[in-house]
Amino acid sequence: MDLNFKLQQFEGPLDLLLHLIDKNKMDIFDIPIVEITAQYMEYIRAMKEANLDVMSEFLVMAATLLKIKSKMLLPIEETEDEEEEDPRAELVKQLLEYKMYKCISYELRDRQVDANNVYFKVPTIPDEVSKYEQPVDLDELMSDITLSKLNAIFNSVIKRQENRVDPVRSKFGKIEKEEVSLEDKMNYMLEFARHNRNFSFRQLLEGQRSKMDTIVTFLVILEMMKAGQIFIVQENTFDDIKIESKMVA
Amino acid sequence: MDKNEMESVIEGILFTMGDSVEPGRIAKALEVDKSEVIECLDSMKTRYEEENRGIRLMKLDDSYQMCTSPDIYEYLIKIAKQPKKYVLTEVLLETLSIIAYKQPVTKSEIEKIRGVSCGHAVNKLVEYNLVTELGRLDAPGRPMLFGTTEDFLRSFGVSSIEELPELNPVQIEEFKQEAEEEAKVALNI
Amino acid sequence: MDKNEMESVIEGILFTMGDSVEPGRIAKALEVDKSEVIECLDSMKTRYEEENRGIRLMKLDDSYQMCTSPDIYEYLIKIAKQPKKYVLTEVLLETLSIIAYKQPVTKSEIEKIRGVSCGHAVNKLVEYNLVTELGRLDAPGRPMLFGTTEDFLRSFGVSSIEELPELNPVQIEEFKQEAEEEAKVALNI
Repeated sequence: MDLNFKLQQFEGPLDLLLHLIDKNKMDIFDIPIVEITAQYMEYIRAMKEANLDVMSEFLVMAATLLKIKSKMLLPIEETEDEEEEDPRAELVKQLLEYKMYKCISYELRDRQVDANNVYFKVPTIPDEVSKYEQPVDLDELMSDITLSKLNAIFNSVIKRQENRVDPVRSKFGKIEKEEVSLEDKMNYMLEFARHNRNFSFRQLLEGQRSKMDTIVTFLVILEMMKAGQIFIVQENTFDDIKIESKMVA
Repeated sequence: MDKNEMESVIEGILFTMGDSVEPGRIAKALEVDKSEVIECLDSMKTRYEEENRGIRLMKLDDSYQMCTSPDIYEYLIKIAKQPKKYVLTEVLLETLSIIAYKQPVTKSEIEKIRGVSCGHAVNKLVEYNLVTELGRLDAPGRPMLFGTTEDFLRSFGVSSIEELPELNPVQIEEFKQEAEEEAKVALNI
Repeated sequence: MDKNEMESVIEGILFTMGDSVEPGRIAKALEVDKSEVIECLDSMKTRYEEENRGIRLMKLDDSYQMCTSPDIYEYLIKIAKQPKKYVLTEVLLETLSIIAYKQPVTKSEIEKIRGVSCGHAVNKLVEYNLVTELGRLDAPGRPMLFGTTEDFLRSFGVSSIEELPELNPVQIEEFKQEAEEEAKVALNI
């Protein structure tokens, strides 16, 4: 196989695939997927230095081929559906359509060559003709526009604008400064741990106001554990977490 | 090259060139004698006149140029003066309605509402004298403010923009809710 | 206005305008029926061809334009400045074919057929004025729709997109074989 063939010569993954099918004199309606996938991958490997933009599209096709290949290797499950669709069907359809346009593009190119043998003339319209501007007749222009129509148009414009605004995201409201600061909570906890040797997570949560307080407290516990400032034990899932301070002076 | 073919080629050359062309240049391209070309040009010139053709040959010094018969001029003017029908397209109408209700308003505010650029539309409305520049906004970039004109009021037979139909707040609220409903449906997919 | 006079005026108008002209505009200037103008244009078109004239009429969609006969091309290139020609790469041709047959079409539809992105190709075709934006599709994201231009018809020598070669599978098989023959020749170089 001629690996010197540059990938860039192909106009895309479908083009490469068609080339391989033609070259191997394969039947487009009965593509030997295992073989073609192997050859396709070989091209891809040879093209490692190809630019990434181009590569990504070729890789999508590679993934598709591999998916088809794996589907075809798997034993066909007996289902109620009388006939399992050939996993290649979609690809064949795409290949045929692409091939059709590719062929048509050659025909168009020939037509362009023929059509190019014709010359035109630049316009030579006298200035006073080309520069003539007709005055605007406002009465005529506004003849079928009423105030209520204008109003309706404005309403529909506004409606469209509302539609454009993402109502979910716009509901998130303003981003406000967090009421619970991790730093404050950390300082509080360090102080607490200096004065208490044994306490529990639930104990800490007593008198906490919000969910955010709880979350931040838990984060601080994790942080202190990581720093070796406390030692924790939880005997069973959902049991209270027992905390032993290593910071008691 | 027979006379017929030569005339055909010369006709094409004069047509394409537009300007005046010296017979010597044509002779070189055709690889024939200059006198033959001149003879051909003169006979074409006479024939165009006799046949009362719309295109004519004009001799300028020793060059030839293709031009129209002088009778064409009045029709050209008629083509130019053909009453073009100016119409307010959807884009123009939308832009006009925003200016009418939001004035004084800048282009960028209009764009924000319509979601697409409006420069062309605003310019057209100014050209039609339905909209006018009102001065610049005292803001960064000093953007131009636009508003409706007296002509605009006149064409609706109202004396001030206060007379425009009011925007119905209930309706606007409904629009908002609809939009939210649609968004919810979209999220459920 | 008799037929002879009408032909003369139309010839002059088409010559002056240079570009394609709609029969309707001519009809208004001449104050005659549009069908009369079209009849006149078609008979002129036939006569120019029969008389083997250097100038010809070309029909583009519903407009008419004056041009030179392709038969005199070899002489014209010796004297007239060649119009700028652009070479369409294979990518551009493929993209153009899809647009020509599928118009109005979005970029994502083209990409689906070609299997690769087409933004660059479409932009180039728009730059060459072979393709134009037709407006937006009323679908999520409001994607732009593209179609071919009159310049497209002109550069490919067809009067309307209906005249493009049909997408007939048998014929396509022939194209394919021709293309293969060409490819073999190309590879042998």
